Amino acid sequence: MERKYISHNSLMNWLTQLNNEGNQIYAPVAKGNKTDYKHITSVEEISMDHIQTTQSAKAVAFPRTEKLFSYTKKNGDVTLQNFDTTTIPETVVFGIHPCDAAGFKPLSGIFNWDTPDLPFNERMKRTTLIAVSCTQCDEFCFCTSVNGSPGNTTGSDILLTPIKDGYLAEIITEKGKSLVDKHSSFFEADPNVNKEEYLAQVPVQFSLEELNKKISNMFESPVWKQQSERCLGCGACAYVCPTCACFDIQEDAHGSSGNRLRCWDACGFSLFTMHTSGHNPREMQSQRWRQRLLHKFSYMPERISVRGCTGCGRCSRACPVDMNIAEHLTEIAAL
Amino acid sequence: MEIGFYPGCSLKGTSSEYAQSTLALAKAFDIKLKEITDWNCCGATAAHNLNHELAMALPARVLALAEKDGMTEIVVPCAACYNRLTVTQHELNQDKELKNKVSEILKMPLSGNLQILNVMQFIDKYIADKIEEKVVKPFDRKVVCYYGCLLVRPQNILKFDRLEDPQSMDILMERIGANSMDWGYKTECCGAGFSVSRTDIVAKLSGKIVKDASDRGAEAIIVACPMCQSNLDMRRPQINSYLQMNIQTPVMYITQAIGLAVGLSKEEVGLKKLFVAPTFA
Amino acid sequence: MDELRNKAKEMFDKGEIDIFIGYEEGTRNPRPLFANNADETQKLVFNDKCTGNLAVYLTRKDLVKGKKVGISASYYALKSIAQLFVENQLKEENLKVFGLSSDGQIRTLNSLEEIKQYLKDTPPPPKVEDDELIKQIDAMSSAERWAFWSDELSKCFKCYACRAACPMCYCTKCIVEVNRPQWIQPWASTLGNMEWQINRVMHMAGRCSDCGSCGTACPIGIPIHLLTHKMSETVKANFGDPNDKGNVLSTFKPEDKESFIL
Amino acid sequence: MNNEFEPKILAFVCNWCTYAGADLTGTSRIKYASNVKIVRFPCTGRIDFMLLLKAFANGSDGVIVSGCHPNDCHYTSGNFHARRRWMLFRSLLDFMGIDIRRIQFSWVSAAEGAKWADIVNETVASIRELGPYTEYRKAADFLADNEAELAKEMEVNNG
Amino acid sequence: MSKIGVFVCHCGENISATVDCEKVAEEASKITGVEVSVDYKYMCSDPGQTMIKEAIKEKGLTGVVVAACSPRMHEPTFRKACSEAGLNPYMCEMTNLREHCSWVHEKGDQTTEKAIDLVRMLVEKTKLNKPLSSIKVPIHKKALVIGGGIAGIQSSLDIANAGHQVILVEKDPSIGGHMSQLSETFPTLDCSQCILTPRMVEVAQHPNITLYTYAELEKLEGFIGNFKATIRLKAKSVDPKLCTGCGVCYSKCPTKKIPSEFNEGLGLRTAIYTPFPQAVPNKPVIDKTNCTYYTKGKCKVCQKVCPTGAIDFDRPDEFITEDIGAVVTATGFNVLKPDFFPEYGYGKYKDVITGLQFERLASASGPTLGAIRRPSDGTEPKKIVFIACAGSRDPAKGLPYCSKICCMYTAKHAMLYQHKVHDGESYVFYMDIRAAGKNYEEFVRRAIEDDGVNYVRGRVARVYEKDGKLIVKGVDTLLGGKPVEIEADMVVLASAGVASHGAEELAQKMHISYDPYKFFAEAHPKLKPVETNTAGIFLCGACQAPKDIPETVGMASGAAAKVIGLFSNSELTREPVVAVVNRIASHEVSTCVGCFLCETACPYQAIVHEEIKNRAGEVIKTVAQVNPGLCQGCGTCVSFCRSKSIDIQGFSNEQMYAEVMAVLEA
Repeated sequence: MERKYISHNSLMNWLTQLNNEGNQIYAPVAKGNKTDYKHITSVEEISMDHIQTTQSAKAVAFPRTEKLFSYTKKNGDVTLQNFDTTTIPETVVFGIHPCDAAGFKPLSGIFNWDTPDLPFNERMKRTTLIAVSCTQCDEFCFCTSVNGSPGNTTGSDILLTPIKDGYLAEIITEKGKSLVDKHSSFFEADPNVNKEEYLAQVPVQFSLEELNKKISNMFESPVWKQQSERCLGCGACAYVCPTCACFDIQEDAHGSSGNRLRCWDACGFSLFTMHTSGHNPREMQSQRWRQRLLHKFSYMPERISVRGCTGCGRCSRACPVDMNIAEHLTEIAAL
Repeated sequence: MEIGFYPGCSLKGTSSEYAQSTLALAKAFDIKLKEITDWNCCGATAAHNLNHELAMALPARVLALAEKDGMTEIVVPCAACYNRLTVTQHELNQDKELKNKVSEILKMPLSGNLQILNVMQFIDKYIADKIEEKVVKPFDRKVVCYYGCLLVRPQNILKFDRLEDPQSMDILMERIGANSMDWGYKTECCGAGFSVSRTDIVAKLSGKIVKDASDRGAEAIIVACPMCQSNLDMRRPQINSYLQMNIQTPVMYITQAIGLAVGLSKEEVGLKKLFVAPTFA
Repeated sequence: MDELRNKAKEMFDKGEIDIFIGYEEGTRNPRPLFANNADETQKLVFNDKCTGNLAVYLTRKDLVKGKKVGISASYYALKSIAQLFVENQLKEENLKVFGLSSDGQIRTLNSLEEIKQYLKDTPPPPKVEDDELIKQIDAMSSAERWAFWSDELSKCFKCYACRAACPMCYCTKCIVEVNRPQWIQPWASTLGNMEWQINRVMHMAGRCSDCGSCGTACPIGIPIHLLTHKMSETVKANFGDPNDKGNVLSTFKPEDKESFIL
Repeated sequence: MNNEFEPKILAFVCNWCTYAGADLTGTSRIKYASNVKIVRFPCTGRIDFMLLLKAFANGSDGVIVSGCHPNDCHYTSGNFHARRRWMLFRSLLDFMGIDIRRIQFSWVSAAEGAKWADIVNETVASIRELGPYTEYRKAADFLADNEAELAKEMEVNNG
Repeated sequence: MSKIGVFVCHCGENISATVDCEKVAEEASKITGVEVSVDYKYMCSDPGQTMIKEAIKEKGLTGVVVAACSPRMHEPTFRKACSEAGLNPYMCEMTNLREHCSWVHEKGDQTTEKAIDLVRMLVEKTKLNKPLSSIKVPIHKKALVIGGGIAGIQSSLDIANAGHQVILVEKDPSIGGHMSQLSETFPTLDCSQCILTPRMVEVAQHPNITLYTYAELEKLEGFIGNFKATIRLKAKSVDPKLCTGCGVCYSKCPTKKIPSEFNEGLGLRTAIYTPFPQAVPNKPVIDKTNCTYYTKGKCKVCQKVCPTGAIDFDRPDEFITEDIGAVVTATGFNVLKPDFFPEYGYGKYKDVITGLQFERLASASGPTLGAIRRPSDGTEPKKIVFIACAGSRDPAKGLPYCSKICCMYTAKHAMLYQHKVHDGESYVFYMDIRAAGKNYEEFVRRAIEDDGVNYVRGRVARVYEKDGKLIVKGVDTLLGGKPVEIEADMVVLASAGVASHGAEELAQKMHISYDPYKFFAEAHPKLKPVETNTAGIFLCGACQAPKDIPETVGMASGAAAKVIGLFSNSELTREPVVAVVNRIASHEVSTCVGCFLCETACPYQAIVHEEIKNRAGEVIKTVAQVNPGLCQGCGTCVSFCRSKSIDIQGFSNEQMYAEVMAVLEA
């Protein structure tokens, strides 16, 4: 892994350059008291004062609504227009935090679990992630409890850590390297700093080991019901989560033509598992809450060897009734 | 207590005794009637025949001024003024567009929430409760109450008293000791519209009223409208010459009658201003 | 605070309730608490920061079915509770309600009648900020309003937190889940999002307590509570306060006044 | 062929008054613009507000809603319910910037054949003036065809 | 997969003159799901219908769209044709190419395009049609008639004579109503009681009529053919089974000074009384509010004198419940309350009376035995004024309507007066004389020309007393608005007819609508004058609006005919266009959450509560259910339901949605 230095000005110029070369740049933009990723046209729009964006960056590769194919019917024949990969633009995502970048790994695990998912993989192929280490955190952050850290490099193509007037740049992947190499003039030599000194201190809230030990065997535990009592059953947590990948397939039909759409769905919804027969295997909110936690902390590690949580804390912040996930996990780990 | 007061032109001129007695009566019951600042003509009789917006704007200005003065309630003794102000407020509240337009013309805001009281309503609300205990000189006379046309019409808007057989004055007069008699001319026309232009018609119309009152032995005709009063009182010589009689039944404002009953002096209620002087007071 | 804890505890001790729905201290703000026994009532708090509308839990069968329920309710929650009674969703004998007066006193409301009386006597908390925003939007041109709302609503990703947080959204199958016909596009997209909000607000007409929980719940911060607030104001301006029977759209007056029907 | 914009208008009418009124327009041979297509409902009370939006989303430039005059409803009160619904719906749409000039509400009785023709002609004229309702359609045409559109959507998605 | 047949009609040239019907048929054939599409000169003709029937059979059509004239004209025709060919009639729809297209547009491509669109819309709708079967409702063949005036009597007799059971409920102690109070009747001047009493007796003796007097409807539940009526039998305090009607009781009753209702207060009665000598049933009741025993606890004179021991002071009100198939409402009217006319001095001056009081004065059975006398001093009035429209046609007083009968009875009164007081002078103040009816105008002319009644066209402003005379101040508009003053001895007010007391309450009990004046509303002002908006409840007589005897009797027979018609079938068949609450297998068997706001929206009370139970019999949830007998299919509930749990057959959500969306495909 290569280490370099880039000053703030150079960084902005570099991004401008990338934009001019036809890359789509997504970066955090503040509006009101919320900050979220936005397709920017000028680096002026970028804002890095936030602790966490409201949403994760997963929509870059897994849009909330995506057309998989379209069709036309004529005189009894059906013509299909397949997903067109050629129109996907080269994309650079700037300013995601390590916990967000780490989320692309479980996402990728899910989308390649059985049949590789063409739209997801094609979008990932064309996307470069330039992450920025965290220098601040809040009470919802718990990356350190799930083996992450404010300076974790997993998932990022390039990780920038703010130091003095510029950044320590860690070039992690080939994709990152080629982006840097193309514009090497913006970069300077390794500043030789201790990265840890510049990072936020995120306290460890629970023992992952204890959690892992317990969670797989507590399907029948009464804790789910007790924890989920106040859960309202909305999809806010899933939609802001960097690793949640559930989707629904919908038909956008217009008479004799139409589109097949993939759109976000959430296991918290009561109808998520509703059968046509009327039977619902996850009838109660407690069952859906259990599903959410077990999926992330038991099923995913078992099946695709990756945990479905990066400790970003977005779900806790987004929850209308303060379903603080770290608090709940702590409770389970301490059982 | 302080309540708004709109005298209108009559009470400042021909019927100043109506104003005088109303104010004196209020004062006797510890109520201050405060004149609306910079009030103007209510537009009665003429305006609504000429221009609807003007007919609305004139009274609306009065209402707006009262609101500006911080008043929530105003007393309007003149029946014509009372009629115009009430009808205007009602109509503007019904038609928001017109209300906005008028408000724009006036360049003044207009909420339309003013309580507009005529003298009977005012007395009912603030005085009636204490009236019996305050009566020192019962008005033990045979009287007829004459309501005229404007006080109760249009009934669906004014919502005051019964249209064809109003009772409010009769009830008040009975309460101060009078014998208020049944008669036939309570709401007949006095000819007010012709009070200047065709006094012969006034004499004829008012004549019938005065004659029936006199026939029944009334010692006074009680009124609550300056036009009624002046037609029945000031025009008495013409009436008498038309009737070929000499009827000397006085025409008193109800505020004068009540005023006397609660112990106000003749001067305080302006009795002197009546053309046909009451013999009993 | 002790007062509420004591009252709730007493009710448990006397067997008057099986569950108490209240607030406890949360990560940043108070959050819902379900006390199932006398001990758990000692976590209860009730103050002016307790703004979430707890009435939303009263229609949650898995929580309250067959139970006698105590609840601490904000002004708006009381309004919701009154409406839920109108809509046959609550049984009077199963509910004990506590309200917080403006002076911080806790009031016991023993019957629907008392709740209604309380609501009649108590002016709704002012909504200065919302009223100001609505005034700004009203002042816009139609095209500006369209731009504003289509921009705001284009952000919606349809997590339905607005629906979940609303006490009046207790349908087991929401119209967005009806697919024969597909009234509303179920995927997130500008128009589908607008259609969803239009439906939500129309369904709230005359039922909404105007608590604003929908807007507070929105993780993206779309000011959808302005829509319901505006609707509440419109309903009030046109039809006055609701009566006991039915709601504003299920009843009518022959003299209802409009100016747009030719 | 002239190039003048021909608005597409749907009319939602009740069976008992306006549908019959439009029948009378026909039997009286009164001519009106052919831009309007009538959808028959049992009663104005039956007309779902969503159908109005669907009409716009699917290419209508205007909508006429018409039923029995107050007190004349075949079902005694359907039109009263409808009137309340339209009062609130209309003000909500206006608040959201949806062009309410494109929705014409009217009461047309079975005897008002001429009024029906007038309503149609006036509505067609005013919608022609307003032009096609592209704003609404554009919002409806999400994911129309290409990746650029999706990118735009993603942008607002994340904005 | 749908197989739709499209049949485009030329209607001679009515459609084809402006619409290219061949092109319409051709374009329609391209629509997915259309199996056959043809055009023909006259679809409604026999060969046209045969074409449709054959296509159904040969092609196995699942739906038919006939593009022709208005469905309001020929929908039944084509549905019947489909039915004959074995297709469910409700799978057939019509689209209106004639009234809504060819007749209102010029010939041209645009018109043809529109026709194609109209067909497409209906094809898309028809694809979603479902076979429906008409609704059958059983009928209880027993009628309830409310009100025992001439309307109720006539209706009861007609229904009973057709062989059906009738329950007649009258709130007073006797049937007879207002007609029994009248002296003579216009325009023939025959005696009212002479023609009425035989009918009253017939009612009492009819084997098919059960008469409940002194009784009122307490509650009415159910729907057409299946009502359940609860009737309150007010305690008469006299056992009708024991009472022989001898009359000793009321001759001995010490409380004698009660104003008689029957005589409109001009005569007196006792506390135990029969309202009038010819009463049916002719058995007394005790008026509890005036009886000394009930008010002061002692007396019981009647009990002592009764030879059969029929007096029973302690009997409470009883309630009976009857299953009823139809209801005839014949509750009649009242005259305006006296205090309505302060300006006419009614109530203040004894000699100002109402028309109904004049009837009692003029009646041979009345308090003066038919002599016209002033109530004040018993003298014969020599000058009498009749004021027509006393209250009627007076928007300022809130009664803008015409009471219809006053012109005629006022003429009758003036005539009777002149016949009885030969040297008397009579005046009638009127606005217009409305004498439209057989021999009516002639009757009025007789009053004016033969009997010398002075008709003055103008209103009376005021009546007041002076020197023992009633001064009537009015105006004669035919003399240019000249004021008129008449010194009269008596004034008779033709008081407006108003809805009977309690009409509103009764209407609410029966769920029928009423107008702003509380008169019951007919279902259609022209074509359904005796029906109400609630199926199975009919109207007759003055409860609908003031009307005279012949009209009342005609309407009563009309209502009876409707009941008899209804009872001629054992089941009732109704169009299946009704609302249905879904009970699909999900969400505990219905998506309805039971908010019951639809219940308050439904104009027909067709929404009932249904409890869904599990196998153990426990109630899982309570949901709405539509009573198809009551639902009239307006669909207000459908568009109102938030979760779309209620839908209407024939105009379902899917159908209407498809129809709207179909336009897009153009």
